[in-house]
Order: sequence, then structure tokens, then C-alpha cells
Amino acid sequence: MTDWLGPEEWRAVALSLKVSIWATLVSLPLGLWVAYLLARKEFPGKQLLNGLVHLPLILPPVVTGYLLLASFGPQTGFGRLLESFGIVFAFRWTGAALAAGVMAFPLMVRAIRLSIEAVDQRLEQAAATLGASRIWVFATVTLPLILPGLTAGAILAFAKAMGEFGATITFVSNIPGQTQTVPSAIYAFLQVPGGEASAWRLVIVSIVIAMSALLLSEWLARRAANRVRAT
Amino acid sequence: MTDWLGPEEWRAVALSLKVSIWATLVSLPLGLWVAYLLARKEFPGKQLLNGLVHLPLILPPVVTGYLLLASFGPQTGFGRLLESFGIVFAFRWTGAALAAGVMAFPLMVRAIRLSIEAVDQRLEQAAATLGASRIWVFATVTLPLILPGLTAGAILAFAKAMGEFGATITFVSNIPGQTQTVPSAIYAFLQVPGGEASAWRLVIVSIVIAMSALLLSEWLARRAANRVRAT
Amino acid sequence: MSLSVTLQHQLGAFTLDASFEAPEGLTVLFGRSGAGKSTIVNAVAGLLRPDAGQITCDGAPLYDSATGRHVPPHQRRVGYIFQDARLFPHLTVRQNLLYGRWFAPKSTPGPEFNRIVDMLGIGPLLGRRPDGLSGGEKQRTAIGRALLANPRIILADEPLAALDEPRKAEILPYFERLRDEVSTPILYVSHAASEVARLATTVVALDAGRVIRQGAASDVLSDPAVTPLGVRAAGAMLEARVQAHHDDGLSQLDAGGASLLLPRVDQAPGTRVRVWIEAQDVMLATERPQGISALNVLETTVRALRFGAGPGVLVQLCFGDTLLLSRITRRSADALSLQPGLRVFAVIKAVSVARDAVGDQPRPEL
Amino acid sequence: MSLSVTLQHQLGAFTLDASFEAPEGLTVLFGRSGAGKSTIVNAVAGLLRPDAGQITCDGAPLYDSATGRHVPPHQRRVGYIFQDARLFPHLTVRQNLLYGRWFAPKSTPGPEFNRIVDMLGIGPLLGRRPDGLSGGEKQRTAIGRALLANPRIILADEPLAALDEPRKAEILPYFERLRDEVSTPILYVSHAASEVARLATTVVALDAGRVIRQGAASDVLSDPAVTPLGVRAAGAMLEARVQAHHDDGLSQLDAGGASLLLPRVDQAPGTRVRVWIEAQDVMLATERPQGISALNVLETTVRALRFGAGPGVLVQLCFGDTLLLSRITRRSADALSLQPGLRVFAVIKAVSVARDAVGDQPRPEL
Amino acid sequence: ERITVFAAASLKTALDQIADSYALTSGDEVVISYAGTPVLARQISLGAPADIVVTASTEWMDWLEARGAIAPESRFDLAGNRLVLIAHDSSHPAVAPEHAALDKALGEARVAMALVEAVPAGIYGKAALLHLGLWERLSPQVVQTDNVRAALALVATGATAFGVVYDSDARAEPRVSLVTTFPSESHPAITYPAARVDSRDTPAAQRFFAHLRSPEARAQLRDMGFTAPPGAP
Ligand SMILES: Nc1ncnc2c1ncn2[C@@H]1O[C@H](COP(=O)(O)OP(=O)(O)OP(=O)(O)O)[C@@H](O)[C@H]1O
Ligand SMILES: Nc1ncnc2c1ncn2[C@@H]1O[C@H](COP(=O)(O)OP(=O)(O)OP(=O)(O)O)[C@@H](O)[C@H]1O
Ligand code: MOO
Ligand SMILES: [Mg+2]
Ligand SMILES: [Mg+2]
Repeated sequence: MTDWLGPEEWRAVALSLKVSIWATLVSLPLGLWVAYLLARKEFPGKQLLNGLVHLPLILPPVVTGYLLLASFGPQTGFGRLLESFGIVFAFRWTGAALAAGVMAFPLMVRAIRLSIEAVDQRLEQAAATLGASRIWVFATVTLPLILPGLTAGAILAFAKAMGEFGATITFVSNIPGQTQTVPSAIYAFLQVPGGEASAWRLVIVSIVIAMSALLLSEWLARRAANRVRAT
Repeated sequence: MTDWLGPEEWRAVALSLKVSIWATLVSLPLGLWVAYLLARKEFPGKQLLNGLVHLPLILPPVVTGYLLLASFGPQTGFGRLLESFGIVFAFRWTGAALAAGVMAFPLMVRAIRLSIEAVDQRLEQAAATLGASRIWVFATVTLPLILPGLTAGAILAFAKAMGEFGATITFVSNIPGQTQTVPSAIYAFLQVPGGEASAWRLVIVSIVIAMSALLLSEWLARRAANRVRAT
Repeated sequence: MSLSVTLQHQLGAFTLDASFEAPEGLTVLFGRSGAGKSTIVNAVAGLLRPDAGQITCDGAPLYDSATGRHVPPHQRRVGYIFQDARLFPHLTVRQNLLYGRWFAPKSTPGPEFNRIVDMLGIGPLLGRRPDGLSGGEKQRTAIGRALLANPRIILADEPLAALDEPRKAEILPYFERLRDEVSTPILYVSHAASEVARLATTVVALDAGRVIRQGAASDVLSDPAVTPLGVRAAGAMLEARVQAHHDDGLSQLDAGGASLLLPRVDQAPGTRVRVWIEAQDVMLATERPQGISALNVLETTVRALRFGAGPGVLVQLCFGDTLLLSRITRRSADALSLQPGLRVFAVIKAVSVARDAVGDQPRPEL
Repeated sequence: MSLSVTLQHQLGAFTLDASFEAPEGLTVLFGRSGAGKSTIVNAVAGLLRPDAGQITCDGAPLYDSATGRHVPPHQRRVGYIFQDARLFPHLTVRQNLLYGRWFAPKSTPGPEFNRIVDMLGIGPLLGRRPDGLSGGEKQRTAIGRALLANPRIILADEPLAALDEPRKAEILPYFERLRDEVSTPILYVSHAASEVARLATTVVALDAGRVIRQGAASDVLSDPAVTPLGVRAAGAMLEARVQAHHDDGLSQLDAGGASLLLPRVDQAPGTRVRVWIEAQDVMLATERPQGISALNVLETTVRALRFGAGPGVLVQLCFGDTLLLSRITRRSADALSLQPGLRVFAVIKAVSVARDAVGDQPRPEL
Repeated sequence: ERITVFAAASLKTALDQIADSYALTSGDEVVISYAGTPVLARQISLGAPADIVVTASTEWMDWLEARGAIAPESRFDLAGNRLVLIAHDSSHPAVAPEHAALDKALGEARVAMALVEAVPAGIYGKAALLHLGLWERLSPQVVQTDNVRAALALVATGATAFGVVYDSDARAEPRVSLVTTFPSESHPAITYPAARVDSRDTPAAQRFFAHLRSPEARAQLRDMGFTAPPGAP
């Protein structure tokens, strides 16, 4: 594989993996929390939160990228504030992870939310009567039961993150070795005369990674459905 | 609103609506069929079909656009064949609809599939014993029961189609009034000095349309869940 | 008009190997849980394809493993009444009722809509959706839906099991009417003795996938050798005629010449009814007891005794053509020196005959 | 060790306004469907917050609308046994059993794990997951799980309702043992008369959200004025002692001085048991009947009569301190000129007392 | 009648103006799709329905010509341009176009450029920086976009501090200031060749194509900061 892919292609693959894994892992706790809120709580602004979460799914990705740039860019107050803590997103791989995470977030939340909704709340009641506080109920009953669903959601998000392009290129541009993810590299290769061969190699790599992730996720989701039922 | 939006912006909105509505309506029967296959049938290659359906969700959209161009472009054999029947996709609004439909397809199928899986198959058995053949069972029992879920899936697909950018601009370019959808127009405006105002107006329009569609779809999905239960 | 079933089927460790005929009237398929009742009904409906056998309805083969024939469910014209009503939630009661009509052959007109609606008393519900109906109303609608599809046979798989007692009592009479007013054969699954007693024309007793006894209800049920539901559920079905209703809430019936006093039965004087008397409610005495609360003392002759493993004995009695079962202890049987031919008095408390143990009697075909 | 409940709560059109005490032992909350039983149990568990009232367990307030106190469920230390076992599907039986242990206060050690496992006979299941367990095994595990959380009170909401008869018979003895071997008070919901009869130390009868009667089980159940489950379920609970087992499958018991012959009971001679005798199985005679199959003829005195709307009469009888109920027709009552004080013979067929109507008797606290 | 033009992104402001005034006098409708040159070229080679194409470099037009996508006889050079370094800081002082001064001015800041391997503005820019000996050091700071106007937008919004764009772009955007103009010998000559697409030869397209050569159009281009095509008198 190292032979088959050129060094630049290889770097793009490595970067994309890093970006997608980070995007997935970091957004997972937040996704879990938001999915839980949406599945279980009633509060004012719930539909607004729901809309906000879905926004990246339906907004043009370029717009999402510009919104990110306008929020986290080095010129913005917020960007400077973060920078004083040593956190920089714009034109960094961290920004690519942020963009990928934001774009994959709705898919992750949808999947986790479904698995939470499938959990029999009577089991949670039973745990409460046995002495488990809210947090313990969540940790010992809800979480184990949604684990396959959670994993499925995370993997779907990972696959989506691997393919994210519009928001990424807008937010962090296309700096080889720093922010040039596989999709950006494919795009760049497609613009260079004779770059098609490299582009198609990367397309194959991303299809293979995404498809494996996807099949794994579907399989886990199906297992989840079988497991969560109360007994 | 006609005053607030300039004529070019207005044209982009009208085109995007047309493209998204067509994309949704035309892909709906196919989406229904595929969702039904995935929800109810076991056949060799099922996981392959499932992967294929999901591909646009996880592939870089630009790649999807290039694949479309490579399949339906006027230079290709298939493109010429279609053209001899008067069907042209590349660089036409029809192509924008195709791209949008392909990109939105996985979301549509996922939503419909869930609603089909929620239908109590014992109701279908009951219908069969009452004399309804497979097709009639589908038309008189399954279809009415999944109608809210179907609508929810269609609306989600519509919202996604409204935001589709990467595949569209690659497949049909960005020809004002012909293939310049709202996302392409936003992209174009963002690159014109002083074009931000127009861009943000279009962003607001697309957020409003997409959010309304989304809330409607969530509401329908919730109604669907309540309705499908056997009685 | 009859159903003939011969089936072999393997489900996991369970083997079904059953053969029976369901003639005119209502055939109750009964047996313990897991005996294979639902499997048979599903095979008749075509929802399950058995490994081997033949199913013939009215002469028409529905399934024949020899020829490979397997008529799909929607062409079988069976009216299946499920335990859970399975009404279509998106249709009104009227639309549910008429659902089968769309597909029923136009050539042979089915039962009239209004007649069925009246029979089931669901006129006021027609515009409503199943959602808001009570369990009993749902099940009545499901019965109507099956009937109006103009089926060649009605299948009912424990249609009352999910209902509570008052609801059961509400539905049972509809099945009696069905049996008496509709000429379609009915295959009815139950493991409740009282339902069997009240409804069955024919009884097919099933145990572990095999038919252990089949025949006319009164014969099978009064046979002390057949207690597929356990001795505690043994009893006899008496055919009787209502004679008079008394002011103190009792009704007088004539059962094969003997007079029975029972808590008020609903039928008008002159009506023929069937009465289910549980074996354990029948006490025996060698002398006519005096000064006792029990109102019914019948002079009978012992026909047979069946000693079981426990301390009880089933005693088959007869008066005229009528059979009766009594369950007493072995010790009493010895003390009374019971043996076939002995004349004994059967003592039956009026209140021990439950209201739902009295039902309309199947009428000969109209 | 007792529970005191006073509640007002509005649920749609339904108003709950109940107040009762559950002392030591097993208190059965019984009443028709919709009477408000589950609502009360959920309020005690803290799963529902009532509109007003107080709930005190063992002196500790769990809920008090006056002070606004509402202890959350996980701090109440109730052992709730649900109708559906609600075992955690991702944990083994052992882990399910030990779940409450994680959260139980370490200071007051709960029942010993092995003792509970032995008592419930679930030793062989410990390594398995709930998935593959039978209904009865699941329910036994659920009972163990509740016990091992070392609760101050056990709540059981129709824990047998979802089980079939053999399974019910399998679980009932465990609740008897619970009542007798564990000193925790138990609040047990049921609307099955036989469970009430077998298990209750105290009975709280509920109707339409109100407590209509509460007291010791034997008093309440033998009161002809209280028939919350309908007259057909009326009966009396006799306290008896097993005297001998005979070879012909009968057991001899002593009930308040009178001798009873019943189908074999499982307990050893000397054991105190309770026997439930349904009112409709008791026949009355003014003279001692001769030559009859019934083995039990008790000399009793009529204490009270209750005439209902139907043709029946409930007659309360006593012999010594023991109360008995008989249900006969009004006509017989007239014919026998029954009135309080009259001496009558109560005739009870041995076989009409079901096996599951005989249970261990609650023992005084250990 | 409608004429469709595919044009390099940097022509946006100028060509829009030419098209508007042309539309007023001729009554024809001119529809222009702007994108980075490689995107245009590739789409045209795949049959995009453009009547006229204007790229920002001769290479891509040669590439199209080699594929037979354009009418070779129609090809002519429409304009030239200068390459500049711009800053977001409106008061950034001018800097001489030489290694030391630029090195100091740019420091560690991000520089927005079009794709340096594919898009003409990026190719020219990389050549200029190479020429000045700055490429090696600067390349990790270079933020690449798919066309030059996207790079301009990054500087205009302040997302990057500097950018390499065309002089005409810099003039169209008031929020950027000119830092330096790269010497013309530091990069290949900037040429905007125009051609008619071979398969689409309508009279309206021919009329507008002719108009592009008119002195009026040239004047409008000149006003927008474009130069005469290299080698033109
Ligand atoms: N899919 C299956 N796989 C294996 N065994 C099965 C399957 N379905 C049913 N069985 C077994 O077949 C036997 C007969 O089942 P069936 O449902 O016909 O019984 P039944 O008489 O209807 O019982 P019930 O009164 O409980 O409804 C049972 O032992 C059951 O466990
Ligand atoms: N969420 C609710 N909204 C309105 N009414 C309710 C609600 N929950 C329960 N009820 C009503 O409250 C009453 C008491 O219900 P509850 O479940 O306590 O009865 P129950 O005695 O436990 O009955 P069962 O024996 O059927 O379990 C019923 O009439 C029921 O219809
Ligand atoms: O005008 Mo270009 O093709 O972005 O250099
Ligand atoms: Mg069954
Ligand atoms: Mg309840």
C-alpha cells in the first residue's frame, strides 16, 4: 500500500484518518449528551436545538465552512480568545477535525438518539428502585444498552468525516500535509492535468474505508436493536 | 421578498426549489422500493446494495459529482444514449436534480426504512387472510401506515437537496439561471467583493426553508411512530 | 362444507403430526399450551407451509405436499380471527369491516353488511377508529371483518384469551350466534374448558402435536377417559330447554326429563340451551338427601368409573340419554360402593353453575 | 417496621384518595382493574409524585406534601418486583441479583446472597443471561434482585399476572417463604382471590380509588359484606394444622377443632397451613346428610346472611373461632329457614378444594 | 438570444460589466459561469454547454485545444494582468518586491493563494515566490483555494493576513491593501486567452466574441486593472 500510494497521497490518507478519528472521539460525548436531551427531555427550545444540530446536514457545506471561519477565524474575537489559550482552528488540522465533526454531528446524533429511544425506560425505573441515582442508572443501564447504537453512530460519523469536503476546504483550505484531507487531495488532483490516477487511487481508498466502517455500523445497529429489549 | 432578494438571488431560489422538488419526487418511488427491499427482504448482495445506497453519504461530494459526470456526461456512451432519447443531465438543471437526488438518497432511504421496519407485519398477514395479494397489502396497509414516515423521509431529502453543493457544482457547473442553485450562488457571491450581503440573504433563505422542512419532518416522524402500532 | 386436515411439520424440537376433520358447525381445537394449535391454524390459513400433508376445504385442495400445491393466503378465503384483533389502525371500523369485500369474489355474495353489524352490535362504532375502542369492541369488529370477507371457513385462534372476564362474557354469545346463524364451518382454538363446553359442536383434542380424540362435543367431553385439560376441568355438557323463570332469580330447565334450577339464564322459555356442569361440582348420594341447600337432586345411574393417579375418581352418570360427570374422592367411591349400574343421586348446587356455563345450543342447519 | 400511606392523586378522570397501614408481614392490596393499585405502589416507590398526602416507612417520611418532601426513588430503599420481571438484559443473573448491592448502605448488611439464591432455587442460573430464562425463572431472579438490595419494604405489583398457571404455582411458595422468612414488610398487589387467600396477612381492599376495607386477612375475607372481587370469588380462609397423610391420597387437617379431609397437601404433619374454601363450594344441610360422597361435614352456626341483588345469598358460618362462608340460593335459604343462630351442617367436597388453595400459614415473627 | 461564457474567476468584475453593457445595446443575454480555470477547462472538455471560454493561462487553453474542444482559429489573447501581494491590514506599508523585505513583512503569517499546482493564479504565484527564494520557507504557510477569488475573499475577511492575487482582483476589493507588485519577470507572462467552443457556433456567440475584441471592451478591461495581453502592441 505504501508503494501503491505516493507520499503525498499517503500523507492525505494519514491526515484524514487522524482528523476523522479525532472528530469522532471528541464529538462523541457531546453527541451522546445532545441525543439524550433530544430523546428524553422536554425543555423550551428543544426544537431549536434539534434544528441547530441538523443544520450542517442541510446547509450548503461551504456555508458551514464560512460560518466556522467567521466564528473561529483568527480575526474574530472568539478566535483570538481561543488563541490566547493556545487553541487554533483556522487552517490547522484541528480545524479540519472541527469541520468534519460538525458536519458529521447530525448523523451521529440521529443514530444515538434512535438507540436511546429504543431503550426500555422501565428498566431505568427498575434500576432507580434498586438504589441507582440518575447518573448511575445512565452508566450502568442506559449506556451499556445503547453501546452498540452508540458505536454505530460513531462509525457512521467517522465515515462521513472521512468524506467531508466543502466545509473543510472553506474553513481550513488545502495545505498539503497540514489540512489536505483525502477529499481535498482528490479535488486538488482532479484539477491538475494528469492528476486523475492519484485521484482515483484516493477515491478507492476512501470507498474501502467508508464502506467497511458503514457495514460495521449497520451490523452493530442491528445487534443493538436485538439487545435493548427488556426481558 | 421579491424586493428583498435581487433578481439573480431570486432565480437561484426558484431554481433550487425546482431542482429539490423534482429530485425528491422522482427519487421517492425508487427510495421506497429500496427501503422496502432493505427492510423486508433477504437476498444475496443486500449488504452491497446497502453500501451503494449509503455511498453518497460518505463519499466526498466532488467525487460523486465526477462519477456522475463520468457516467452521464455528454462525452460518455451512456450520456449519448440518453441524449438520443432526449434526456440530458450534464450541465442542465436536470443534472442538478440528479445530483441532489443522489446525494439525498441515503437519508431518504434510511428514514423510510425505519418506518417500514416499524410496521407490524401481523397486520399485513391479517390483510392477506382477508384476500389481499402482496401488492394490495402494500397499497392498502403498508403504504398508508408508513405515509407519515415516507413524507418525513421525503422532506428530509428535500432539505438535503436544497443544500447540496459539491456534487452539483462539479456535475452541472454554476451557470446563473440554469444550474446555479442557492448553494452555488452563495459560493459565487462569497467570492465577489461586496457579495456577502447577497450571500447572507441566500443563507437565511436556505436556513428558513430547510429548518421548516426539517421541523415538519420531525413532527411527521413522531406522528408516524404513534400511528403504526397495531390495534 | 367441511375442512379436512392432515399435517406433518417440524418446528425445532416440536413435531406436529395431526389429522382431523372439521365438519359443519364449530370445531374446537383444544389442548395445552404448546400442543400445536396455532401451528395448525396457521397452516390452514396459509401463513405457514407445512412439511407435508393435505388441507382440503370444501373439496378444494388448499395444500397438498404430494402435488406441491400451496394456495397463497389471500386466495384461500379463510376468515381468520386473531387473538389480538389486528384491526387496521388507519381505517375506520366500517372500512375495516369492508376490507375483505374488495377482494371477495363478486359471484358468491357474502353475508349482508347490516346483518353482521346488527348481529355484533357495532352499529354505533362504524365511524370510529380502532384506537379508541375497548378490547371487546375491537374483537367484535375483527369478527365482523372476517365474516364479511365471505370466507369458506372461519378460523379463530383463542379470540378471547386477551380479554378479561366481563369482556369474554360479552363476546362468547357472538360466537354462539356465528355457529348457529352462519353456515360457514368454524375452527376455534381454545384451552378454556368453559369455552369448549359452550361453543363446540365437534371437539378435536390435541396433545404434544397429536390428535388424541375427536368427535361430537357431548361425547368427547363426558368421556371420563378424556381429560386433556386436567381432571379439574372435567365436566359434562347437558342439553336442556328453558322452562320458566322464577321470581327469586332462578330459572327452571328441563334436561332430558330431569328438572334443573339454575341462576337466571338469559334465554326465553322454550329455548334449547346447553349447560356445562363441572365434575367437581357434582356430589353423589346413595339416599335422597333431606334438608339441604342444594336445589338439584337428579336420579342417575353409574355408567363408568375412572380412577386416576391422585385421590380422585371420575364417575360417569346417566339419566335417560343424558350423561353427567362427577369427580369425588376414591375414599367416597369406596364408602358408597360405587360401581357401574348403581343408582345414585347427583346433587348439584344451583350457584355452582356459572352464568357463562349456559349457552345457546347449536341448532341443526337452517 | 411498617408502612403508612395517605394519598390524594388525580389522574385524568380518576381520583385516588386512599389511606392505609401496612404492618409487618404481607399486605395484599386488592381490587378490580383500575382501582388504583399500581398508582399507590408507584407512589410508594417514588416513581409517581402524588398530589398530596404522606408516605412513611418505618417512621421515615418518604413523601410529605405538607413539607414538600419527596425522597427520590433511589434513596427510598424499596424492593420493587414488577409484573414484567424487568431484568437487565446485558447483565447475567448473578449481576442482576447483585445490582442493588452496589448502592445499598454498607452499614446494615442485607440478606446473604447464598441464602436468597438457595431460597429461590436459582443457583444453576447464576451465569446465564435473562434472555434464555423461562418466565418463572425470570420472576424468581427479579424477586432475588429486589431482596438483595436490602430494602426496607418490598413492593410487588401483580408479580404473577403475566405467568401461566404452572408458573404461578411455582412462584407462589416463594412469596410465602418471603413472608415467613424475611422480616421486611411486603406490599403485594393482586386481583386474584386465590393469591390473596394464600398470601395475605393483612388485606386492603380498594375500590375506585378508595380503601373500602382493611384488616387481618381472615377477618376481611370471611366478611360477607366485602366481596370486592364479586360473589363468585367469595370464600373463607381457614387456619388449620396438618395431622396426617392417608394412603388414598387424602390429607387430614384440623381446623379449629373440626377435621377436614383434603386432597394431599404438601406440608408435613404438624405444619400450620391456611386453606381457602370458596363460598360456592359449601353446601348447607339442616340434618347431617347420610350416604353422600362429600367427606367433610362440619357442624356450624349461622352468624350472618347477606342477600345480594341476584338469586344468591352469602351465609357466614362459624365453628369455634373459625369463620366459613357459604353461597346458596335465596330459595334454599328460605327453604332451610336460615337465620343467625341456627345450627347447620356445612358440606364440603374434598376435591373442590384446589391444591393451590392450601398454603403455608404466616408464622409469627421469628 | 442567450450566450453562455465560462470564464476564469478573476474576470468576474470586469466581464460582468462588459456583459451588462453589451446586453443593453445588443439585446442578447450573456450568462457567465465563473470558476477556477482548471474546473472550467475540465467541464468544457466533458461537454459543458459554453459558447465561449476565457482561461487565466495559456496552458489550460492549450490543453483544451489539444482535446479539440475549442475552435483553434478563434483563439486570441483577451488581456494580461499583474500579480500582487495584498494584505488584510488596510494600512500595511508598501514593501519592495525582494527577498529580504518580503521575508520580514510576511513573517509567520498565512498567505492565501489559488491551488499552486493547478490554478493559474497559484501557478504564477508559486513561480514568483520561487523566483524570490521565498517558496521553500513560505509553502507551509500557504493556504490554497480552488480559485483566485476565493483566496481574495480569505484576505478580505481577514481569515488570512496576506494573499497573492491579480492586480485586478486587488482593485475590486476595498478591504485589502496592496503590499507589493511582483516583477513581471518573476513569473510566466499572465495571459487570458479566449476562444469559441468548437461545437457551439451560434451567430449570437460570434457577435459577443467579436465584441470582446472591440476597443470598448478592451477599455473596460483596462479600467478594471487588466493589462494589454503580453506581446500585444
Ligand atoms: N419458530 C419456532 N421454532 C421452534 N419451535 C417453535 C416455533 N414456533 C413454535 N414452536 C413450538 O411449536 C410448538 C407448538 O406451538 P403452537 O404455537 O402451535 O402451540 P399452541 O398450541 O398454539 O400453544 P398456545 O396455546 O400457547 O398458543 C411449541 O412447542 C412451540 O415451542
Ligand atoms: N396517565 C394516566 N392518565 C389518566 N388516567 C390514568 C393514567 N394512568 C392511570 N390512569 C387511570 O387511573 C386509574 C388507576 O390506574 P391503576 O393503574 O392504578 O389501576 P390498577 O388498580 O393498578 O389496575 P390494574 O389491576 O388494571 O393494574 C385507572 O382508571 C386508569 O385508567
Ligand atoms: O482566475 Mo483563476 O483561474 O482563479 O487564476
Ligand atoms: Mg397458540
Ligand atoms: Mg396495575
